[in-house]
Amino acid sequence: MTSRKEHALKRRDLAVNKLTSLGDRIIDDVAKQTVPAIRVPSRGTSNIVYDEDRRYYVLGDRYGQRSLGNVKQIKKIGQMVYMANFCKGLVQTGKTATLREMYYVSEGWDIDFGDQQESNIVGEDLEVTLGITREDLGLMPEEDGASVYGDITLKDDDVEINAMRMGKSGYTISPTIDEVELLDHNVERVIAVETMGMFHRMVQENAYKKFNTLIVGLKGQAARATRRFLKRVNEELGLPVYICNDGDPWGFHIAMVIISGSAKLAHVNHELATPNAKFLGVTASDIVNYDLPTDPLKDIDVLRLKELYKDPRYRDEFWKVEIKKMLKIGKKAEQQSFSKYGLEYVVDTYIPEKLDAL
Amino acid sequence: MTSRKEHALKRRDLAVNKLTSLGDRIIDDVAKQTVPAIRVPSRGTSNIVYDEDRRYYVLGDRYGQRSLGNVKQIKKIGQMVYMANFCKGLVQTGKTATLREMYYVSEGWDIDFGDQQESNIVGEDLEVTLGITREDLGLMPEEDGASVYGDITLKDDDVEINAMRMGKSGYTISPTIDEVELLDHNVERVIAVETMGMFHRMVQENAYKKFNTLIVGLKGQAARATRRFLKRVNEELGLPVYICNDGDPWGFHIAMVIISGSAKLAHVNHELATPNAKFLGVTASDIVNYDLPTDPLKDIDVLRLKELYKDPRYRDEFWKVEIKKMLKIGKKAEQQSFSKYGLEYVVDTYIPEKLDAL
Amino acid sequence: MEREASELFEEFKELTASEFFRRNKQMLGFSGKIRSLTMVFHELITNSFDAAEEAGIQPEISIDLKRVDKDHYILKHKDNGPGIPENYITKVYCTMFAGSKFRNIQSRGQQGLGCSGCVLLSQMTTGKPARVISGYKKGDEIKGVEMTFKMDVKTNKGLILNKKKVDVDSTGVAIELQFKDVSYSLSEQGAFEYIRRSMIANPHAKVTFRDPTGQLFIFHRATEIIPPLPKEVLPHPKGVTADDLIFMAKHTDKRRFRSLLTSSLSRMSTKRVNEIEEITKIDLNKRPKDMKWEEAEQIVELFAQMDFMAPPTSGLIPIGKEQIEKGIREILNPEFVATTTRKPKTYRGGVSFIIEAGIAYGGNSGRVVGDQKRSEIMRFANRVPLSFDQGSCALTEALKSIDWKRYGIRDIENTPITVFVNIVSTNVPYLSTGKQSVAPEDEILHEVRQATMKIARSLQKYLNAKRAAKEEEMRSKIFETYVPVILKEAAILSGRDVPEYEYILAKVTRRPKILDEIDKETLQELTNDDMVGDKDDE
Amino acid sequence: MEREASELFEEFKELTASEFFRRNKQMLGFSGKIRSLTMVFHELITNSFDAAEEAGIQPEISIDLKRVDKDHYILKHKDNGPGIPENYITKVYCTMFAGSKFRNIQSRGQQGLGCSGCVLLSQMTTGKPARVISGYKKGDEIKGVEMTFKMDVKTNKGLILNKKKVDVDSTGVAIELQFKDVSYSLSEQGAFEYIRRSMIANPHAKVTFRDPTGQLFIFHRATEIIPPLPKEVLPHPKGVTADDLIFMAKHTDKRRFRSLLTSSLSRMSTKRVNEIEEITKIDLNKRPKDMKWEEAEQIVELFAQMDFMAPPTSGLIPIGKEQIEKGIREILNPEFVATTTRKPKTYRGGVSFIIEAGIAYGGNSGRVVGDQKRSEIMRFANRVPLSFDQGSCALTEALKSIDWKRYGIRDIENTPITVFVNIVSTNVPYLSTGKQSVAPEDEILHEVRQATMKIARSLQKYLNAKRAAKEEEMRSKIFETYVPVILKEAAILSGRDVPEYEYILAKVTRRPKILDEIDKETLQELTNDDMVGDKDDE
Repeated sequence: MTSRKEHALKRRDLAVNKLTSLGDRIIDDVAKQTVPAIRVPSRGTSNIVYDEDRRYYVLGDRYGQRSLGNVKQIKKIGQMVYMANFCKGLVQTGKTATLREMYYVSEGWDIDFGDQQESNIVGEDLEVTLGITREDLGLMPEEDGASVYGDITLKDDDVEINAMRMGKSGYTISPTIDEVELLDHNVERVIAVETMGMFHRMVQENAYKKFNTLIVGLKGQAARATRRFLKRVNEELGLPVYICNDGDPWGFHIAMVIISGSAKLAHVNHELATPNAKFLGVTASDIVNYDLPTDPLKDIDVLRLKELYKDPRYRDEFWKVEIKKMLKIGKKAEQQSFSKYGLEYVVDTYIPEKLDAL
Repeated sequence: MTSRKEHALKRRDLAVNKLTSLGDRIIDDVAKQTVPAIRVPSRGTSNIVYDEDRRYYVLGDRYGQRSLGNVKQIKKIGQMVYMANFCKGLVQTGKTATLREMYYVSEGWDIDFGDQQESNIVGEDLEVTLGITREDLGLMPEEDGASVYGDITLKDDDVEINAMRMGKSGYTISPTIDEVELLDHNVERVIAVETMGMFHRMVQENAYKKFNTLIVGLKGQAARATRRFLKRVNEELGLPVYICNDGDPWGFHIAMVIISGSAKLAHVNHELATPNAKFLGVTASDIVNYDLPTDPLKDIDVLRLKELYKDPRYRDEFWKVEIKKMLKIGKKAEQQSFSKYGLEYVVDTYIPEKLDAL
Repeated sequence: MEREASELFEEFKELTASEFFRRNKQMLGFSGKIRSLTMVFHELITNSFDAAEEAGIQPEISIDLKRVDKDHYILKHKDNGPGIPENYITKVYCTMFAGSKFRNIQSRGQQGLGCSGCVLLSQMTTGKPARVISGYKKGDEIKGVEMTFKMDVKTNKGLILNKKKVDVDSTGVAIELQFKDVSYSLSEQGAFEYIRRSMIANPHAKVTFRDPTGQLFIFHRATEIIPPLPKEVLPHPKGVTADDLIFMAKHTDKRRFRSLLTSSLSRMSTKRVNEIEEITKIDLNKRPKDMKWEEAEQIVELFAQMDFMAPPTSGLIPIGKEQIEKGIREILNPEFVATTTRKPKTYRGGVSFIIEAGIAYGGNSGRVVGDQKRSEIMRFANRVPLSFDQGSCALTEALKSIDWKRYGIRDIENTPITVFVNIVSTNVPYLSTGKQSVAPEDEILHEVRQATMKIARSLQKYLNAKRAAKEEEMRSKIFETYVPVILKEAAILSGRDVPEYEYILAKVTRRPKILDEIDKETLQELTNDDMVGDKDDE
Repeated sequence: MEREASELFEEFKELTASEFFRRNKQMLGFSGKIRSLTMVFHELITNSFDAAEEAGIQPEISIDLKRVDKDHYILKHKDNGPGIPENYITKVYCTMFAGSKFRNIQSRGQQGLGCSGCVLLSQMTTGKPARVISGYKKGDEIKGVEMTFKMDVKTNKGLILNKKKVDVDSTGVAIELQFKDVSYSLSEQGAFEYIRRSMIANPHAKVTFRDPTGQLFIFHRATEIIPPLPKEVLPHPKGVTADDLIFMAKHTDKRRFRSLLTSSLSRMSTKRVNEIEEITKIDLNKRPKDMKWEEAEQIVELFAQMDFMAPPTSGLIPIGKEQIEKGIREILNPEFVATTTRKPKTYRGGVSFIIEAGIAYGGNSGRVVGDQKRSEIMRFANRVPLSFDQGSCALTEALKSIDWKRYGIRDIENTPITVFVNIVSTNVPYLSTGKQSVAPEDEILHEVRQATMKIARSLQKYLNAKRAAKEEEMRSKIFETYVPVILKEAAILSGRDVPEYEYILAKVTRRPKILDEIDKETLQELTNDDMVGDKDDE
């Protein structure tokens, strides 16, 4: 296994080459007296297909054009080339920037962006055209990833970090997680929870000791860095990943995006999806079996559940049953609702029972 | 100086005593054949006054009643007593819970809450009646505080933490910050920024070295734990605190709440406000002087600026001028807009110039 | 190719009123199948009511509507009024602009178009003649005559096809008409609802109705009191125009203008006439025909400046609040009802009117939409239901302008309420020929609002009292439940024993309600503060 | 206290039409000060237009409105029509339901109420007589007569006060009337706007108007073509009712029913009559008066099943698309105008009508509200502007139902557009007496939509072409600006020199437009995909 540093350098070289080739393609075309045009894989819904083998969404074969000869497309091709040069600079100097920063930098370009949204779309164009992630291009998301607590040791820029020795809120996964090396660990599994309330409950009730586990506080929809981290601990360290979320369509889907990737990011799901991760709860059956305090499903919840029911990622019998059951009982419940039986109940009783049942 | 651990134990004793006294008052009244009634300081706007000496908002002298003899109030008094018992249990066992968890626990009480909002209000009633913070009662916010990067060493539950050795995202301030000891540091100041985008920019450009500073990423409106942390580094360690936010009414006010406390939390501002903290930018003058990329003020921005203009916390000539100037130019700008001049500009040029000018 | 005038005027002709309306039947309200039938019911029912009351008889009507075919019906309508003398029958039913109600008197119909319009519609759609049996008193005898006749539109007169004497037991008119292109409907605009509303406003009447399915509805009298007969009222000086004066002067039999004034206008004394003479310097002893327009204008302008007593109101006979209540109770069987009859007022300076209003809550109040109850408005003019043109009507406008929330009714649309409004006047200002909506005169809007707000306050009191009773019951229960558990919990908190609390419990439970009210206010203040505090941004 | 019938019927009386409308002037459209004056303008102008055209004269009118006092005006209205023969003058102006237009003919007025209504209003509000000077041809001579007269409402006839022969140069009628309680206004419902709209629909007429401030407006002819005179059209079989047949039978001078049918109905041949006789077995040789209702009904039912040619349309004279365009250009001076005249259609089975429409964009189109331009609708029936009751009118309803976005007009309300619609028919189905709104017959709604959508497409093409021209200009500029900088940047990216790109630049700049269109579609698809992708939740 190459060290993370070497690995990172390799990725950088690859990115620089890909960016350069974009410029080459255009210059070559002009030299051949052909009007340059760039083929950009389509990210429309009709070109996003679920790959049964890989167990996540991938892009299909459809492409769109960005031609220098089209009055509407020429602007996009210009923005793409400017952005490629900017990213090349970032990768070569080992820096990163947010999309927002790039948007402001673009003020100095001859072809700028109408708004942030426009620059975000061209960013995705570049990602999908070159087949590498925005992180590899040096474009980092603003948001930090999840909090991690438990006995794992990481190495970031020569600093060794142990996620049990970082205070009660643990280690925060940074957007540059791909450059962090997973040095060592002393755990058997990873349990991710949806809210920081539950994260602190798990820490307080010593769940990391009881289950010999890492605790990951997702803070709602998991950031790209979090998903990358979970994939790496699962695949590089071979640790099983369990996800314990609120018992509602949103909780279900936060877990599912970690497991099977998102439709919107189909072009990078091979870097983000963790098909081996398991959903631990809260299920509709749990709501019934544990007699949990509930809220009634709202119209939007029902709508969302029906959407999920049709989504190929939920084709398992387990999901079919649970979604139908939730629609039938018409109720949802939060993880924290286990507090009805005392603060310790979720760690002392619920999670052990669920792990046993798997 | 007593150690943080002893300090924490003292605070716990105080909380238990205050909670017990609430029960005593009721039992005493009944014994005297008086209908028990509890005086709760009013948190209405008319009872929140700006204290010119202390430089933050405090509660005035007005009180409301919660009487056992009033059909509307008896429920509130009951909820308060139940909640007091729950908190007493938390404090005595050294545990914490979120308000959400308490809400679920209350399902088992004879007098429960109609909804989460109701339990939040009774929680504030208890805080203000007993004169201690919710953290002292063991009721923790869900949200984590800011991220901190830089050479400071903390001690949390016997674990020593250095905020420059925790990865690129640094140390996360946890809700239990009051139990964390500030062991050692090697910095001259603290610079807080509004967004994590700017936080990572500062880390990447080595601002912590250049200015010998802690970098704090506020993540928008500062959490209670963040405000407590800033107050402590300012008052316990004597470090000057600078706040560098977006140049709009929201950025202004995020800084002002750190400096002069919030109206809503007037009853705990003595624990949260850092009157010595300084606003570093972005100001309306900066927008003009640095010719920053801007967005036009929206109606709501204008409205908010006019509100701020009337707010006693903004009575300084500096603020009067800057607010009027922003209204006049009709524009606002983000911190990241300095990227127009290159990614390094904000650290290499802007902040040094601003620090010099102070 | 120019043509000269005489040639063009060869085609010049005159129409009769009947011919005119034959070409313009929508001007009589006959437009649309449902509306046409409702208008027929309206014309016949109001005529029967008016006739019976004028004769001092308690109205009783029986109506039988048979369906012959789709959109084809036979209508039999019979009343117990004074009947029509033989030689007036075709005038009533076949001559347009003929009638006995052109005086300044409060009555349901007024234009001399109603009955003849029904005959015209019948004839136009089916070609069938009308059949009438009239029983009427002549001296002590009751005479009976049966007639079939058509309308001759070219002459605006009746054409008798058949006539014979018949024996009748009592006075009254029975008419049989056939119609095509009309339709019976249960909707708000339909004939059945028209009858139902008529009964609310005419609780002294009895109506028996057999509908096309053969079902018999009997609407009983809710009261035995016959409303007093409205008197003819002379026009009020503030209500006449110069044209009216000239018109009177032209058609009077008085020999002097001064006696014309005193005899044709109300509130016009000799003293007043002398004053007028003195101020205007007009010789009022001259013959009415010699009165000039400018002089009439001068007099009318003076009227506007003089103070007169309000118009006599003997001409206005409201239904009366008790009678409205009876009508509403009979038909809607509500949980609560409040009614009011306002004092007479005038609009446009001199036309007097009275507004009556009623609110019914619960029971059969409101209209059913799907499986929900909605509020409904029932508008009346001189006891006649107004079924159409609700949108443009002043009565609706006034009701919609009321802030019902002030009367504790949060969502008036979805409350089981029926609001009843009746305008009583010798001269209801209709917006159009159809006589279905009232013009928005300021004084009328004001009176409708005042009347309705008054009874809305009564409804509010009722609803409040209902709520209060429920609350009082819950109150005791709350103390008995909460006091023991709170004291148990407080004891745990203080680490002491639960004290004796019987005395305290008794004290708070028996606490007079008035104290609670005060505390409620304190709490209210506190709660409001809290709310503001919560909303207050940091 | 019962009263007997004979006593009650002592008060029975008959009114004349004049008396009736004196009591109900709102039924003539005289309600509200502004509306009353507009109605007066309307009645006099349409009468003058109709008279002139019927006589084959190009209409020319001069109007002088003087303000005497607040709400008090003197109106002088003079036309160049054929004039009125002496002995018809009081009939025209003082007898209600009298007129020359009761035939089945397309004309502006139709009810025989207009002119006499104006005289009635004048008399009721001022007591002043009307003054008329009429010049008319008798043989080769032009006679002139001047008359002052009043209306005697009790008899529905004129009362001549003064009469003398006068010398006149030409034919035509000048009338002078005074009014009180009316008001001149520049609003959409006012008299001035009425004239302006009249001129758009009657570009062959000339009107000179002196307004109360003394300002003189001259509306010139936009065309010299006098519209052909509409012919009287016999009713179409599909449009008659049994009642109509019976009515005809009663008032015919034909001796046999079969000849009545062929002479009174259009499209009714002897062959058809024979068919009818054969199928119904009715003896059509019998005298018309012997025709029974049931037989008439049978015949009408058969009409409904038979195929007839559409009604003859010689009776319908549209303004014509060219003439509308001229009128619009003259009055609105627009940037763009499109007009259309549809083929005749029928509604209710047998009444034929034509819809004409126009759209004006830019210039003085639309109405000015504050400092913004809004769209406006101008409705006409037989060239007469409809000023009131816009809300309930079928023409408005049809226009509002059009999805203007489909024609590239995103916000129709705030676009400087005037939409013109004229319905031409011998029998416009008005919703009420005021003749201000058209009933929502399906066929009419359909035609208005079709007509308007057709010209809306022209407008769309115009707007698109305007945009395209602008875009084409920008297009070249874009390539010339972008190509060099993109290639410079691509060269930096690849680490190579900037290649020669003149050929490529020329190639893309000169690219035929049609290719762009196709690419636009491809891009559109791509962009849509992107959008869906973005919205798609994870």
